[in-house]
Amino acid sequence: MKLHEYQAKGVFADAGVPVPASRLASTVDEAVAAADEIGYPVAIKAQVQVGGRGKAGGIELVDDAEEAREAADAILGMDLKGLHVDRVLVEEAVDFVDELYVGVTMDRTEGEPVAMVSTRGGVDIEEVAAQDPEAIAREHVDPVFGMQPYEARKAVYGAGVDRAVARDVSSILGTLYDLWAARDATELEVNPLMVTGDDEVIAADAVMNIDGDALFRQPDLAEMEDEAAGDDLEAKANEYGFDYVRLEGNVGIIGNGAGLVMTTLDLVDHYGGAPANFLDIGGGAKAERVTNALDMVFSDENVEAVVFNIFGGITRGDEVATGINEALEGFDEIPKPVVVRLAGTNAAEGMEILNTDLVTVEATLEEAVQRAVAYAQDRAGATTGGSA
Amino acid sequence: MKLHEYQAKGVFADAGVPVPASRLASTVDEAVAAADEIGYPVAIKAQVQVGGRGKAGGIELVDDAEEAREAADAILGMDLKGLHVDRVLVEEAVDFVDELYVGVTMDRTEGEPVAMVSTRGGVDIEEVAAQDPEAIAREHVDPVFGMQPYEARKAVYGAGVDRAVARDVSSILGTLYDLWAARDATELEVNPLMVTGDDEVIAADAVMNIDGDALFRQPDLAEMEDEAAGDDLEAKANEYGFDYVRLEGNVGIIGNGAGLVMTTLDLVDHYGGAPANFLDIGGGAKAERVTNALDMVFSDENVEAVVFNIFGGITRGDEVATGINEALEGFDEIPKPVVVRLAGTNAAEGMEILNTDLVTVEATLEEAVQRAVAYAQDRAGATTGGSA
Amino acid sequence: MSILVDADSRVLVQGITGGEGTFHTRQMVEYGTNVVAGAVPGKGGQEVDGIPVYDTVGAAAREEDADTSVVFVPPAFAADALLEALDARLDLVVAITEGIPQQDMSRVYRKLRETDTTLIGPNCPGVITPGEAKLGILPGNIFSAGEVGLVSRSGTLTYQVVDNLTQRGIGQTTAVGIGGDPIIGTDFVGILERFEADTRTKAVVMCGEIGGEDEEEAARFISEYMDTPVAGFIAGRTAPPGKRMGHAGAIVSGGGAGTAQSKIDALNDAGVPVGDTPEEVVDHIEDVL
Amino acid sequence: MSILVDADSRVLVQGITGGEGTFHTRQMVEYGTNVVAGAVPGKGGQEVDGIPVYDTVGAAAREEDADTSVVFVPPAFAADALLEALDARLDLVVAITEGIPQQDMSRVYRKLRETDTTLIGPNCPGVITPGEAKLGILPGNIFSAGEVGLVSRSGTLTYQVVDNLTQRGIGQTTAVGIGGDPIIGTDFVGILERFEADTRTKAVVMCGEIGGEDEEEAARFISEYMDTPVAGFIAGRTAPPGKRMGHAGAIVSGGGAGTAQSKIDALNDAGVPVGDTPEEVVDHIEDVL
Repeated sequence: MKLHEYQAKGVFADAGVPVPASRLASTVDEAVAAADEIGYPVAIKAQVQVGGRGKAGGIELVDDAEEAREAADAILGMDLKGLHVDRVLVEEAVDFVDELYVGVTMDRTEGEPVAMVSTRGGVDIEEVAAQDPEAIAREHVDPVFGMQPYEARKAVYGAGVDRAVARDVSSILGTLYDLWAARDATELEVNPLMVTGDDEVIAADAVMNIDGDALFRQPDLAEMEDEAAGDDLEAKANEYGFDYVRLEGNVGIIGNGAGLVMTTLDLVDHYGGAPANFLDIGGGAKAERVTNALDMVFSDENVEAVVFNIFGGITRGDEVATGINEALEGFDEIPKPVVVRLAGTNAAEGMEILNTDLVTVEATLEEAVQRAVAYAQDRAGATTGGSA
Repeated sequence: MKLHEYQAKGVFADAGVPVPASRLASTVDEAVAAADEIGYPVAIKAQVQVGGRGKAGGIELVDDAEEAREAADAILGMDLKGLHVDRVLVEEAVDFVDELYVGVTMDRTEGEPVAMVSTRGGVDIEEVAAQDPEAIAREHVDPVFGMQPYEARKAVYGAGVDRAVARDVSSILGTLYDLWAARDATELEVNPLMVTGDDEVIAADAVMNIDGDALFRQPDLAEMEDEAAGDDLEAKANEYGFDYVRLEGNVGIIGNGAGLVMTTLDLVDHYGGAPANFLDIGGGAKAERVTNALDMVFSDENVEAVVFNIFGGITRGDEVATGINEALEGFDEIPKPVVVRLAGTNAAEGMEILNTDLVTVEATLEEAVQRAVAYAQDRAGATTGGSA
Repeated sequence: MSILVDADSRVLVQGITGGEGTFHTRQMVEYGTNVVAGAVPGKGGQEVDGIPVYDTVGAAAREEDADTSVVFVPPAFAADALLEALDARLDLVVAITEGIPQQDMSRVYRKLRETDTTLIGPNCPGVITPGEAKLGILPGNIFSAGEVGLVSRSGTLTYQVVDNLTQRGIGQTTAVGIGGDPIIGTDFVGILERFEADTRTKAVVMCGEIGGEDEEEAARFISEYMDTPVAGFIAGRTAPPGKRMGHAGAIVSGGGAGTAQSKIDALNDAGVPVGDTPEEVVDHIEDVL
Repeated sequence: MSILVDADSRVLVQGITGGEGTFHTRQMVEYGTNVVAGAVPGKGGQEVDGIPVYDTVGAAAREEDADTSVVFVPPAFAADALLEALDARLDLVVAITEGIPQQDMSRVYRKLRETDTTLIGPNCPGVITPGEAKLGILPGNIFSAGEVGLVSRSGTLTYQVVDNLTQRGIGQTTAVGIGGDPIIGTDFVGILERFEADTRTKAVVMCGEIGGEDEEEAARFISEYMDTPVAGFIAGRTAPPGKRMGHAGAIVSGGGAGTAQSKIDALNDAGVPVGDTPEEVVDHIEDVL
């Protein structure tokens, strides 16, 4: 779960990390009032979960109220890489002489956290990592000890941070690590960490991703989750408790188990179709979950056909079939064609229950995917044809 | 630094460990009022730092106000193993069906903490350990991980604690460990941890020793330190920052370095004398510290003679000599004879400075000790003679 | 011979009295697994289908001489259960639990490295040696004894591939679901080296997915140390960067690390054919048997 | 040959810019110790008497090829300094600092056991190989080169005994103060086994004191593994139970563990004569040389 910039900065500031003065605004008037209060120049920053906001026009630096009004008006309501901007952060513009990068992430190969510091802040750190790996000092941290002060210093001095601010940067890195550990973060970074002419350091941006599996013990962050979800359908998936990712294609996909669902997506692509989503109903799903899953996929207006692929282990074919019947029997007309493939536990019982008037049944994964791709292409072609 | 029972119970209660209702009282009237408020029966417990208070008459169980008055009157002001009782804890008497022992201490051989649980609570646990070591379940704890819930359960079930209370006892043990770690304790125990007929558990006594070297980061506990010091002279030593232990003999001892001071004590004993104290002025002591040390030892009315033994490493003989001169030159008459032995760094310079009219100088440790013992015996004899 | 588990393994179940624990213990016993004990704090002295339950893993292991544990403990308590299993010095621990916080697993992993215990999972379907014993939640009926080892990060994808194998008459020596989390006890290499050492295993199917670098490491290992032929499958070719595809571990980073293509390339470079579909993987295996 | 330190040791000083650090660095250099670097966060680039200072131990060790560190960092920051030294994989770390909280040392000790570094101290006077090099605060002038190894939990008691030895014409191979804290890096056994292996050391003086069980373990070691004769001294015969005699480690528990008598008995049983006075210890050494 990724926090918005303003949320992450709130968490950082509460922990004592210096951040610029800022206020959240959801109307142009609010934005101008906030800018007036903070004092110019200010930055007006779209609060959406996409990378490269600046390049895409989601961040503007303004010098007076008039410019603030113009910028807020332009940014609020804009569509940024598919996401609607409904809030901006109005933030004090910081005069800086240097931009650093500091971050903490999980090194999954080592099974332990790694802290990173670089004097090449303010740019895409992934690019720095790819082109000049030496420019990033990395320090692995024993997750049980937690980051020791010497480790923070090692990373900071190792990265070549100026001695005048090294002590403060080390201390901020220590605080960030402690936050990372205490708040069940998976990734946390400040880029840039700005250095001012007076050797002050200040977090000009803030990224914080939280481990979704740990939200049960981070109730305040869990409350931020709905707000952070970028898309209406993704918000709905949160509500239903599905692992769901929305994509650009038109073949809706429902399955059980992450690997099998991914494989179904890949096969859709392999057979010339385009997946509309990833939707894992999880292990042991009951009829209601199946109904909810179909509801989700039908709600996606891009979807032209659905493939429902279940290999039962703890999930039972009869439960799945019941759920499909319940979902579809409520419609006068099935909104989009559904192809079903059932295998594994109680697949035979499921096949007996399944109302085959409402769905197309296929025996294998490959056949089911090909059929759904064909349906989607037909319908898309028909739509195009109709409008032509 | 050992907390008083009432202090330790306060710390435990703040952490969520159940303790009986209690109030501290320093007069008989206060004690009776506290007892009336808590409700009878209550225990009236002397708040002094000695073991075996109960056997020595420092704890009384009373059933009504009259008995409370009598007991408070008897205990307040009593002399318990050399310590004056000036406060009592008036505490709800708990009906129990079982007495357990739980404790956490540092296993110095392993360099890590060990938790202990026994169903043989309410008696001297050292005796249980000596006679029936199997009756105590021990669980070493990785100091970096901290005590894990399973470790607490392992100790509690391993000790044979009744399943009806095992969960609560495990949870209390976990809390005690966390306290031990967070409050820089060296030792912490509840003996007995009482089990009531309703399967409630309650800490009927509380012991908590704090690492003196960690008091700098435990400011609230450090404030309790003066109050916890048992003896006026020990309180004075705290103030001066000396390592000081008061003993029963009449030869005052001042030296630098724990091992050498202990050796000086042992030699006093070896040559037929009795040491009055252990006093380490530490490394690199300046003149003022030397003066304070002499003041401390002179203040002990049991002292008949003083041996001052310095082997200079970072401590300089000239500083020591200056301090001795300053301390003694203030007196019209030297209160007690002082024997000085100076060796090591700047010993020769010290000897030149030292006002040998005021002290007796000896070249070796053995000679200095023998001389001081002889002085003490003479003066003790003279006193005895005078009063005969 | 088989890897990790056989009919002689003495198995204890942590969380045996919970719904899932009881259900799958029955399934395991039915399959022939030698389940000798359960461990649930506070439930010591009870029995589940005649299997004695103990309050601690230590007592269960000691009294019933267990060497293997299967963990069905809910995620909030699972790390403690795993540490308890490590403390009891079992040979093998299989963690079925899904949804253990990453930082909990990071600490468990730290402890694991100080022990001689093999941990499989978490968030895995378990381990099965067909015809002998199964640990976990795998549906026993789709497996058949034979000569192909299988290792996978995913549960249902494993079933899919095993089903394809079995339908084509190709049996399995042992199948191992290593789990879909970012931090797992045993990675591909840990299983591949066991298959390589196992004389009964004539070929190996390895099912990877996006995220992390486990498949790339496996490719290096295969190229350097393995004679046994391996066929691969990688799920997640169509996954966009930055989105978690169900498994906590199945995520392509914003920087592009962990893509399916990088894994497929690495395996191909190591001489491992990678199927575009599960059926193609079985074709590759048929070719080498 | 000598144990732990000699004229070739490349020494860095943590806390070199502090008062104590600077003073004792000068003393060490004067004695002949090869001090090659200092490490103090934020002071990198400075020099102390021409010795270059670095911000981190890692940089100091790397740039100046140091293998040994002497730590003069104040107690509140000392554990961090020691962990930094361990992280830099030095061969030997000598911690002079007195007053490090026990729980800090417990965590350092935990890390120490995962490394190959030898830690002496904390709360110790240091290590000296007379005529070659000294690490720490020992007054060099009382030592003389010779054939007796000395190991002690106490600083000034060491000086006392060394003075007695030197005055009687008996020189030392190496003298080691292992420190007076309850948790120390290297115990008596760790030093005794080095003396036993050192061909130049013909006899050993071991100065123990009350508290803990180190002396008892040393007695077992001597009896089982040592041919080199050992003479002992135990301080604290007159210490009452429950009172800390200066050193945090010098305390007889309420239950009577850690008494001088138990240690003297254990040493006597191992064939080690224990002197009643320092002079008697020297008598014993004279007897065996």
